[in-house]
Amino acid sequence: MDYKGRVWKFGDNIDTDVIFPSQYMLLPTIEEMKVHTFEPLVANFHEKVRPGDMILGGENFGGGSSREQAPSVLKAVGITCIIAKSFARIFYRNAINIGLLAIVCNCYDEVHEGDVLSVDLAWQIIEVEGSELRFGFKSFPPHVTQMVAAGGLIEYINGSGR
Amino acid sequence: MAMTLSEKVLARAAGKDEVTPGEIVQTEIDWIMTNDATTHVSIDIFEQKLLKQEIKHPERVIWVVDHNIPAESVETANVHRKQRIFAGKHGFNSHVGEGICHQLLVEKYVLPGQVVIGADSHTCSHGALGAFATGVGSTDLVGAIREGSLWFMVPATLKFHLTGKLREGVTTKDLILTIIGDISANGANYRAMEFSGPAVSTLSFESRLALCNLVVEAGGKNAIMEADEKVVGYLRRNRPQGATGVVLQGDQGAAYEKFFHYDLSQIAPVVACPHAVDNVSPIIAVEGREIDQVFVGSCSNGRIEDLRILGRILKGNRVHSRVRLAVSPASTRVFLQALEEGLISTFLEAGAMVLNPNCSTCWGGCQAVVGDGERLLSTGTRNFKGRSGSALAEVFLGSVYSAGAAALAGKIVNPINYLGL
Amino acid sequence: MAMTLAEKILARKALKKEVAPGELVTVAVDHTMTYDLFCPSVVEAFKEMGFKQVWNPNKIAIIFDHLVPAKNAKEVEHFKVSLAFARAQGITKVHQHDGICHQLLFEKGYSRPGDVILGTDSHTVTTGGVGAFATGIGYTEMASIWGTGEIWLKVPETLRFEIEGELAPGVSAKDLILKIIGDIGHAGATYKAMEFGGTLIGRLSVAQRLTIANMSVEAGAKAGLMAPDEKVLEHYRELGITDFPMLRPDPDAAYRSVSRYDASKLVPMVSCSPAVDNVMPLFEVAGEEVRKAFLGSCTNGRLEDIEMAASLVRGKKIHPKVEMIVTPASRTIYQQAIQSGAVAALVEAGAYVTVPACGLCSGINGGVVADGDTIISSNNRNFLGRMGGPTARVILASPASVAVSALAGKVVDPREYL
Amino acid sequence: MENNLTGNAWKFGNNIDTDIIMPSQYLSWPLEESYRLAFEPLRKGFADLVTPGDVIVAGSNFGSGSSREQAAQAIFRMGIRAVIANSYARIFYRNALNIGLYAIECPEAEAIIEEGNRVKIDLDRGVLLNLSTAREASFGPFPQNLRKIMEAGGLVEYMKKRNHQEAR
Repeated sequence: MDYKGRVWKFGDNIDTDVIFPSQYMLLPTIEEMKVHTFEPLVANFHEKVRPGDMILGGENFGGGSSREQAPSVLKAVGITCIIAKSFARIFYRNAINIGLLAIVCNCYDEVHEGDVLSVDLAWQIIEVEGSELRFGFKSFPPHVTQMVAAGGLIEYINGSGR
Repeated sequence: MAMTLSEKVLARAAGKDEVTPGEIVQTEIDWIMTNDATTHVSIDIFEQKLLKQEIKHPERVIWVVDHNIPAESVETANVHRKQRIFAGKHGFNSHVGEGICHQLLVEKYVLPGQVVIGADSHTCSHGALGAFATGVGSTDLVGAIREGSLWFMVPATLKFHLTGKLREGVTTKDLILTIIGDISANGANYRAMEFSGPAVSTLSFESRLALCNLVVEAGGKNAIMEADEKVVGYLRRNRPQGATGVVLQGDQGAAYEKFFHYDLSQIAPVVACPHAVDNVSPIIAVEGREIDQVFVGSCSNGRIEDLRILGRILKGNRVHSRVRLAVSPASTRVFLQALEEGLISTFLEAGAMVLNPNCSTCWGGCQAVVGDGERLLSTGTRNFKGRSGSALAEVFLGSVYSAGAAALAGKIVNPINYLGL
Repeated sequence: MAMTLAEKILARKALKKEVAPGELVTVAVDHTMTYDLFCPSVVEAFKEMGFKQVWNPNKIAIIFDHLVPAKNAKEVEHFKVSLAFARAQGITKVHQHDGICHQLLFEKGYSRPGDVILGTDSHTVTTGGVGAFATGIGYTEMASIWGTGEIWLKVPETLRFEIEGELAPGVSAKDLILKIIGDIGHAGATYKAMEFGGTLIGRLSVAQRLTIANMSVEAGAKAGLMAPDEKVLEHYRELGITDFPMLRPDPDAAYRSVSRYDASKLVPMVSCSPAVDNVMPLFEVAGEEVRKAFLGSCTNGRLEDIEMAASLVRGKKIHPKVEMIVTPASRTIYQQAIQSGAVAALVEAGAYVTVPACGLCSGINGGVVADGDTIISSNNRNFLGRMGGPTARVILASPASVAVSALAGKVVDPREYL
Repeated sequence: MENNLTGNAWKFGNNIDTDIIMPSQYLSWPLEESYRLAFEPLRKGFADLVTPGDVIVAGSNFGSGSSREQAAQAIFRMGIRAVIANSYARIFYRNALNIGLYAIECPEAEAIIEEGNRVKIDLDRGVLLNLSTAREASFGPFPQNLRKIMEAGGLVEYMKKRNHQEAR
């Protein structure tokens, strides 16, 4: 499967409180929560983002709490893929579990905000539109690949016949 | 093959003779904890997406309302109600307003050798009991309550060899902050952090919980310590049947990814400066900064031992006029113990706000938050931008000694000098 | 001419020999109170009006209680603006987290018998229980008092309530005032003063008198008054305050009406959403499931309320389906309730104690009620949406009724638990 | 003082309390945000329906409950110029006039005005005229001391003028 989208670039250690602040976590639904995505950093991010956009982060993207609201609101505002130098463990797992692609790739320094990337999952390649730049990334562990293919953990459980 | 303590716990739970780092194992889960910050998200996943809506072991699921209690809005109240109905329908263990989830699990549930997950990153605290405990998201939680088991990648272990003894006025909060500052916010990403060495026996059980509590701030998957007599003694005193679990030890010659050595006598008071937990600095480097609020509480430092220290500092003194001091005991049990020892009265006399047991300022979603331009010294777990209220506030994390001293001084001070320790 | 208590106070403050109902008088204000929620609005209006200095910084109390402990940064702004103004104006009667304004007006002696007290809160009527003419106003009007020290008031007609007899065990002043509000209706005393007398009032503790005065506004009253007596004197003596007159209504004063009650016949009463005058004997709703129980507020968050509840739950367990919240009305009360063992009894039974403040009664924090849930509560209002969602049901009752209902998980009569 | 007000009527019942007009949850919000949520428990989105100049016609005990001036302020901010009710809770009445919102006590109004009717208020003569049905009702004059405040445009303006004069 291929993904194509415009890049929002962030720094290192983008923590879960910045992605989604505590005070909105008890709002009833993800739809009501999503308007507060990245609120401490980018005002009205949910209005500025376009479906299919991607996020590029530095080291330790998603550090901090285990709140699945963080990847869930990103998915809800239309983000399809997060590429980072490294991810915090729980965030990574949460993202994959809900079918939001989280890719570890060393393209950070050469990709800029607004660039359009194409992600080719099968061949593990990221290309920057309008340039010759190409970056590879490691495949997912086999266990994770099954889940990514199913579209997330629940879909995987539903499809497993258990 | 020789295994680390984390590997041994996971191997036992997975029914395997041995496991190695990087291996994926499916293990039974002894306790599954979910709290009011995220349970509604899990309920929606469970009810809207899961085809076969069953719960394998409802008696192993613990639902705790600790983040937004007392409810501060209609939305929150309605979310609590939705969670309550779900927990009631499925027969979960329910705890509303009794304290912070991680403290309740220590007081009532977790035993050495068990595997515990919680939809909260500070679930790693229970490593102090010799359990494998880690935080998960809402979807993993749904998978686990549905299946009774979950997959884990066996983590490689970083071993922290502890020697010496902490001097008075320095706590395991200073130690773990120092470690996080040294190895950085993702220095232990995907890794187990094991604390061992001769110094461990000098640390109280409670101070070990504080140590293990913060490993996630270095990205750690779990913390782990061998359960010794102090842990077993605590369990004998506090659990109805005196159950003490399965006490496991790491093998001689087990493979560790990396060794670190800390001489506890060399640890000095430190604070984590805004806006990252690994932005650690000796407290003397930030001395003199004025403080608007001090918070003592949280799953990190809201236990009786912490309240006793605060009580000694506040006894006979008044909180500085500039400072709001908020104190939140970690649980009802802690509150009652503090009440009996006269600590709650001491706090009230000194001018503190005594909050009901809950996550409070550390979480910032419900009560006792800070405003624009304010500065907070907190014994809590995180100092991210906006974490404890305004995104324009500064949050410093420190020990209860540092917090108590700042509450009296109205500014950050070195507690050792200020308190004459 | 013979005068009611309200008329006597207003005449004295207007420097007149006598006043009559309907007359407009300009009076010097003895003390004002404003709190966190509205203080910034008062400050803004004060400045807009062109005032530079408050008329008397010693007669202004600024009390943080509605927003304590603050739930968001916006609320903290209220503290900051209020503190900055107080500092600039030399106002020292500032309480940041010492309890509910009305309790502190009484506890700290800011409101004394015979005083005219204005507060930016409708329950300012509370200290009528010690014989002050105390009433609520809006923040714009408070700004003008801060500037001038005076206010015009229309002398109200007075409704007299003569209450004889003794309350049965398990029945309290809260049941009495609920009964009266039910009888005269939510607007039964609009623009009027309610004056309470008779042998029962003398027997009641000062705390219970404050409860009655507190809720007089729920019948629309401008003030709810009782003549001070030795018990009241004793409280002020302990504070070192003796310079106030012991005013009493004249025996032949002209009342709009006089109502008589035999307190010994009173049973536990409740008031059910959506109106405070929707009052009935508790047995009418007995057995109704409750999910929350709230003990607190300027109505019933005082020491004897907490001790009454503690005596009923001591050694027992709150029903597992019930969340019981105890919010002492002040720091001092919290400390006293610890000393007396009441806090331990309540918490051991399964309740939790929050910071002394308005808490749930304000609806801003403190345990807001979900749609579809029912709460039994010791506070003063049960309006639609005040303490929870539009379909949350609020049953107002006495501290004793709240405590036993929390044990049972449903509304029950406290007399069965004595 | 303006002598006439004309606007369309919005009808409410008895005992419209201050928690309905301005729920506690929004009291710490700036008025510019909170007024949009006025009457939320009863009529969500009411502020969006109001056209400047409209009037509220209600039953007895309008504005009962708390002293929150935001209740009167929010009604005024959304463009309502006058409330006509059988009776008022006293603090609301005082607050309304202090900020320049006409609070008119007229027990007959409820019977002669339906929602959506166009209403003319003649303040000098103390007469309400339902322009849609040509029915009339009268109301009493405001107390003298309040007229001074209302003529100044509210208590803030009144005090401003007074302080300004004193300064000269």
